[in-house]
Amino acid sequence: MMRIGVFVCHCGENIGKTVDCPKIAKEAVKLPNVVYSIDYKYMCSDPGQNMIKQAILEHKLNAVVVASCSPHMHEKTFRKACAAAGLNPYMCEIANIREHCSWVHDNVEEATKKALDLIRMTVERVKFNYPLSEIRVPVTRRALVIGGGIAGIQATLDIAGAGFKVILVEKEPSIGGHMSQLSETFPTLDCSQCILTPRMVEVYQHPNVKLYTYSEVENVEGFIGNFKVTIRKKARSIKESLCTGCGLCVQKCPIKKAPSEFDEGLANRPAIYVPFPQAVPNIPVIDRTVCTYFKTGKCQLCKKVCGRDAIDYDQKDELVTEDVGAIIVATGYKLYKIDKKARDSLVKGYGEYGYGKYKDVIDGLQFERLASASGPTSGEILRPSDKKQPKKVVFIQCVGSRDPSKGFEYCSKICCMYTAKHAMLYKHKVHDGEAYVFYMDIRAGGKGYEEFVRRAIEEDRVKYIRGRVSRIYEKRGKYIVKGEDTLSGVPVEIEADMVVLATAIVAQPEAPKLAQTLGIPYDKYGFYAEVHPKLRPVESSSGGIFLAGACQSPKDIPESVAMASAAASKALVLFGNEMLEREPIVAKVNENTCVGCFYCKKVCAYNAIELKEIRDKKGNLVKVIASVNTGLCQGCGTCNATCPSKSIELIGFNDEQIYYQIKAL
Amino acid sequence: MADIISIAKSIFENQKAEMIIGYAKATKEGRTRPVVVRTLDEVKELVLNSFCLNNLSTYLTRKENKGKRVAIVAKGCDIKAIVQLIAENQIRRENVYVVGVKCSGVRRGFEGHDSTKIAEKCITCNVKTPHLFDELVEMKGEELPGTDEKAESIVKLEQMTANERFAYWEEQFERCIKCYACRQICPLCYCERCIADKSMPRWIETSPTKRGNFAWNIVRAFHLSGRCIGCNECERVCPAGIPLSLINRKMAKVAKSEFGYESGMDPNAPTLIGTYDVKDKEDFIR
Amino acid sequence: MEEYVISLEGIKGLLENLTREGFNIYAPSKNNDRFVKVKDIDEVALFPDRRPTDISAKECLFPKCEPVFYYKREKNNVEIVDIDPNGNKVLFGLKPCDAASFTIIHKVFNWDYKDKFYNKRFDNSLIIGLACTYLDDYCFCTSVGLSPVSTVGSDILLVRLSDVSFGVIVITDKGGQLVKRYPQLFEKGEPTKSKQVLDSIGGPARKFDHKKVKEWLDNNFETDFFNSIGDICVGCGQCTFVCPTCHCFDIVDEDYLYSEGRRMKNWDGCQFYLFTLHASGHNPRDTQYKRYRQRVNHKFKYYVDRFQEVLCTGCGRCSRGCPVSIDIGDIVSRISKLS
Amino acid sequence: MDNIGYYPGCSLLGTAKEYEQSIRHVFSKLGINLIEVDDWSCCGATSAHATNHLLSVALPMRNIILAKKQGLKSLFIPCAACYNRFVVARYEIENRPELRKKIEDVLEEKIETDIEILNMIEMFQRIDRELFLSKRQRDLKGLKVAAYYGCLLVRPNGVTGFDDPEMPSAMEDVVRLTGAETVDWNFKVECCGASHSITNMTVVTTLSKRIIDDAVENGAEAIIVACPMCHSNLDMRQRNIAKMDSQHKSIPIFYLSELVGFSMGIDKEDLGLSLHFIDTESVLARFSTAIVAKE
Amino acid sequence: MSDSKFEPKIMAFVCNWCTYTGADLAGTSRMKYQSNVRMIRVPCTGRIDPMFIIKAFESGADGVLVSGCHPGDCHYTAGNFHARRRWILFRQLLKFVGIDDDRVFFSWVSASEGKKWVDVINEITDTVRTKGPFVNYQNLNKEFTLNG
Repeated sequence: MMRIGVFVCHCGENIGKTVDCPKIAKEAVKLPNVVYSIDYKYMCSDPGQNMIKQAILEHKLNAVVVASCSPHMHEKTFRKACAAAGLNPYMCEIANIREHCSWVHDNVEEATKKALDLIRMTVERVKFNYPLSEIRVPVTRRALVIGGGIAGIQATLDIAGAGFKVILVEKEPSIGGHMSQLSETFPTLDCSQCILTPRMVEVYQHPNVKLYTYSEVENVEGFIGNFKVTIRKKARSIKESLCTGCGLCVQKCPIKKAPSEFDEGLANRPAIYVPFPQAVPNIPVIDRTVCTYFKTGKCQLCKKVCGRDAIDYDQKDELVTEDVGAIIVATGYKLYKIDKKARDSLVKGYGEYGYGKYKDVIDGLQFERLASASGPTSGEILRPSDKKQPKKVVFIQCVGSRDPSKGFEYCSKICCMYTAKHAMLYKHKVHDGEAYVFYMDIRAGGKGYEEFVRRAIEEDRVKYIRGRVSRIYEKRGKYIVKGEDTLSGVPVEIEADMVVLATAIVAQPEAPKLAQTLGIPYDKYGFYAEVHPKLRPVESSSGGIFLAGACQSPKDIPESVAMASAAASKALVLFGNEMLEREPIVAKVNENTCVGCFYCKKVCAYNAIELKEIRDKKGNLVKVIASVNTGLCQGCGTCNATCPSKSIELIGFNDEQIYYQIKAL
Repeated sequence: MADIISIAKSIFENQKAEMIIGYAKATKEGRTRPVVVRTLDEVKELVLNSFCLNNLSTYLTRKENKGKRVAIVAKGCDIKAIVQLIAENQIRRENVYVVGVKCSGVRRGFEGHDSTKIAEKCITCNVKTPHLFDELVEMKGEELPGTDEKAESIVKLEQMTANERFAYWEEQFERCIKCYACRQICPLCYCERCIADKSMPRWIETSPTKRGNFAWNIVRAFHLSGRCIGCNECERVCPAGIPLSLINRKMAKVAKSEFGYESGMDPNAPTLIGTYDVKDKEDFIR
Repeated sequence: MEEYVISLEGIKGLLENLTREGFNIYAPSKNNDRFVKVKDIDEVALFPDRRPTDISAKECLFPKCEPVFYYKREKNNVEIVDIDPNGNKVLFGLKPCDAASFTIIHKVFNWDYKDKFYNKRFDNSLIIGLACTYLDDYCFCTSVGLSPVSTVGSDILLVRLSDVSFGVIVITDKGGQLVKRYPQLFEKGEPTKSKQVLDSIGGPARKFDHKKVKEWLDNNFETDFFNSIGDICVGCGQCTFVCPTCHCFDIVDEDYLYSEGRRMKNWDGCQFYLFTLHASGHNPRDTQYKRYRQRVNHKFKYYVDRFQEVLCTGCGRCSRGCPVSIDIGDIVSRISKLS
Repeated sequence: MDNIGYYPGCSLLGTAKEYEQSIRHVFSKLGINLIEVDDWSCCGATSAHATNHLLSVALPMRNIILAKKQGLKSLFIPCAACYNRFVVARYEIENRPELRKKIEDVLEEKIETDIEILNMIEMFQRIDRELFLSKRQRDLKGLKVAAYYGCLLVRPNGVTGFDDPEMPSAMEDVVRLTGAETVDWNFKVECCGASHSITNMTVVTTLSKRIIDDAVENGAEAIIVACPMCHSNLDMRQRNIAKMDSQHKSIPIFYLSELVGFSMGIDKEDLGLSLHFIDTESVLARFSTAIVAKE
Repeated sequence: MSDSKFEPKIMAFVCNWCTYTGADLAGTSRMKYQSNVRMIRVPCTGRIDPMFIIKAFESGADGVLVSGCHPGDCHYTAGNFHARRRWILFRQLLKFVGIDDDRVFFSWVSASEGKKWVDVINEITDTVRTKGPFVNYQNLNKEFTLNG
């Protein structure tokens, strides 16, 4: 039998002026199951709260309705007061008669009537409340960082520095990411590797960091605070513990002509290789697709020269599992390869630019390698085709970006800056050269950015042409770049020696696959979605999974680093307590009636619906039904509304509560 | 193409299934009944003709048939239901052996329906040759006359005023006796406990009163929106003669026009409810 | 039994007079789906050769739903408002298989508890039967002790003599009084003429001995006879809802408003899973074959044991309308051959 | 036999007679029945679209209504200008309800636009590859051609939705079925000068020359087109180009249907090859006898 | 009840994070609107079941409003997208059975749109008031009721 108490607050004049509080207190007690009601000037004050506590004890109340301000204001206050009197706090409900009644209506009669209606509805609702307790989940205080680029490195160092263990997984043989490929960085033109390498080494040497390179995340189970991660360590064919990184095997490898990933195909590497001299870890890997031994069974030169017998041709992929409490995704970006026009690709491609056909039409990262002192030309700008110095270079921005008809709709954000940097570097290295930049708009928002672009134009005399290029074709050893100067309104044709395309930043092609493994949403381009674009920019919608760097959208280095630190601090907030506590507003499945259509699973944004097998006493499978992972469920209740048989209900906002609330209209 | 009996024999001989759900002759001429065949001896009972109206896929979700290897004789329209059941995790493709029927149309119904005419669903059928099957069998049937009057009725209803429409359905639903035959026969009403039978809270009143009937019929139609495959069994079996296909087809029409969606075509396609497009039309939202 | 002749016009006149007396006339609807209240007497048609209506006439006396009482709640008080099912009815043009149903279910409604709702309606009703000339593969009235011309249940029975003239057989006092009230409409008839017509009607082709059915059911509760029916029966229960003799109902309280409610009596049926579902979750008739077995047993055994009547008039509705073509006539005649 | 609606348009009855002839022969050979729209009228591509917007939308709509009345589900429009006008008009009708109302008032008919509109290349894309190859009687192996799209088929791309607007490749796929080789060249969609042919011929000769030169430079022996306007500019104006530049090397310009027809062994007269300004024999002669024996 | 005195009953189902908070804002800003609306708070529009709307009519509502976060703003990422798809279907269904757009309303009201909330409520209250009581549905209720 419910014994409900109704407490009507005047809120000084705020409610009392327009709602006849004493009257509704008198009326409320006439409602079925209401055994006590009273009005008071300030219910939220100490005396007010004491009235509630006292009434609970005196009248053996097992539910409380407070008619007062918005539950967003004082629901917690009143629930605490109830708890203090020994009543389960979830047996207390608020009828909002201030924001939704007294403040928005003038007429006392109408407002009083409405307030009474709201109380009646809340009384009916509270009859179907039942005691709940906070959900407490333990937290594994270790983090997983996926991706060893600058964002991943930063997040790793921040968390490790705070004293927690971090597991860093990188799919390439070395950490460092795209930043390690860059020559110099805008807007200060400091050497990318000079600032990055020390951090890479720090990661490697940090006692709190466990590094998995040449490894990928295979599977993720669990939920915030309690993830179980399976990592695939791809076979390096090298026993890491034995290798000293002497490099002899690399020198002796007879295969010399495999295109170097690090040099973006502008140079070659052996079959056994370290991606670049400063690689971390400095351990080679055998590329089994080109290695003679793996192709023919003969050679084994590397094995012969290795003094430590570290070469292991039979090494297999290894699966390891790690328990972590938070995951930071920092998988970065790729450059859009404009020559590969897949039929089902999102975009139509730019075959008319001749990328892939003409050797001297290159993309931004290739130019970085050309300009880099550690690159294939030792930093000299030479045409890939004939190794001659190009005297006229055209840079084209927005290739694939900001192009709804042929490319991606979004802006790749960093191209304006790096193109300016490229043009500038070119001019610094080829003093008599001419640099042209085709652009749509210059977007140089950032500290020192606009100044940097102006410097390229004014000091280094880079010729900026506002317009798009329609076609590039070869004519007698020159590349004819046909475009339009939209400012002067004339078509332009430039006979260039080399063309550099600032192709769009795209998500990693495997990004959606990882997103599905992690259960986080991503946009149609494959960039991971943050849960709130303004207030929660580094959190994914799955609790405990955070985002950093260009995997979320195109970003430059300072932004990636900032985001990585933010993500790290979110993980650290989580690690601040041993237990996670959260409101028990979660969904619950009626196992008797669920038939496992899994519409609930389809609508769940949090992957909180899991499969559960129901077996009879003999162990025969009876059915497979839905089950809620209360660690993941955020309590939106979309599943409840979607379930045709109402076999999943949202605790705290269940069907009965709302049904009777409606009926009391 | 082999006939249904030899196909059935080979299913048992090659152990493709434990049982075959098919059609047999009913006691009266011009009528068939569903039958479950479990042995080679019983196979001779099977028939296939234009009186094979029933959508047998409704038997696939029976508790006692779950997890078993079941062969089923299914017309294109029935296969849509099978597709939907697969998409909704009710059956597994590998557990059902579909004997797809190349169909030239079935009759409108048995007693109380004009069985000389072609069923309305057949007139607009787009799966006369089934779209998912393990084996095909041809149903030989004569050309049946008939027009799709329901399509016109829907348009007529759409053109009425809201009040007229309300009055129309009030009259139709009033006849409902809440026998729930529409639900029982429906291949997609597989819930173990229908919302209509839920008592805490009782969203749909038990009594076949006007208001209880209205609620039930709206909910039935809504729960089938974007799922109903248009086999029209509900309307055929309704003892009160409520034109349920009007409302089902209207919702199919909406699914098509608003989302370009057609149910029952591809078991791997995303379902209509349970997915969304950020570009879904919202001109009606303030 | 007295006999008269009445013209078609006379019948209409009779119905008009009865309407004036305050009777509501219920007759088969235009599309023959059920018995409806007649709004225009000119529309009443007599088709002895029409199929029985889709839903039987039982709903005139035992409606699909009716309130038992209303209640109003206020704090801790509940006020009950009783209901009196008043109103006089003429059930017109019932086939003998429909008319007989009332005689049969009358017994259960007057057994350990006298159902005031049914009885009041029955007492206030006049049942005018119409000898039937419709026969199809599903009819089997003669196998359950009735016939197309059976007088059981009717107050008067009409027999079609020609397009415009009908023989009238008076069966009950109620019927006799009716003739007396409107003597101008009835001519004294020639019994021979009606008899000739009656003799020519004949009976359905399907025939079995219902006693043999009971005999077998008496000894065969655990049987796999019903398994193949259980395979295909979808449990829609429309056989029970269209049946003139099925009489199960469910009582439910419905709060239709915040402070008001009603106790409702609604049709229910043994073919539903919920019918026997216990609150514990246990269901003694958990599979469809058990439910079908129940239906056959109730009709041909239990009711006979208790009331010495077969709970079936052979109208064939359940089989005609069965969505999966289960033919009860066929099933029981097969049973009759088993014993 | 497949039935497909057919809207020839004015050019195909005049300057592009050989286009029409070759189309008729090729599709009859492929078993496709072209059903001409009864009482078809101007599509509005000539001057209406520049002078009277309402007319330029109403005209195609009138023809679409006629086609729908004939029960046609698809409409093949070989002339690229007509094709472009139809799809643009349809796009406008589908996206501008107020315009639709206006046009419906003008035409006094309800407009339904659910008709598939196909250009020359799309028509060939529909043909089953095996069927195509089975009809081929000449293997044009060794013939190097440049596929030229012009502007009207691929633009505006959001409207026509056909192929890549800057680097299309669909025509090449069709051409290769004849055995001929396609050259990789740069001017597939460059302007030919269009209707300036009449008002300012220098524009046309300058632009067309660039196109032809680039094709030749990349090794093409002929250019393949699917547009009467392109054809007339490239074919007819080559004489004027030659006057301008004595070094000019003439190459024949074929309609796609002519090339396909030729590979199918259709008589050159039937294809209207003698109607060209630039001699076609120079490149075709070597295939005249090379008829592939049919199995 | 004479028409001039008719005051409609409006039931509103609103999400906790946007519309409920938006309505709070209307209150704290002391904006004024008509008092006919009774609000039920749910976590997300995704939680709003079509059954709620039917039950509201059964309980005597003359109009029903469903309101939540703007697309993309959902606190739960996509609840409102799922809800919107449901409403597109359900609204068409209601229309087809004769319950038109002047009885069921949908809106997006964010936490900052106190003013919009006021406008929406005033607008729909006026619409429903002009339309009159929902006699059609209430007649369904009348069958077998004490005063029916």
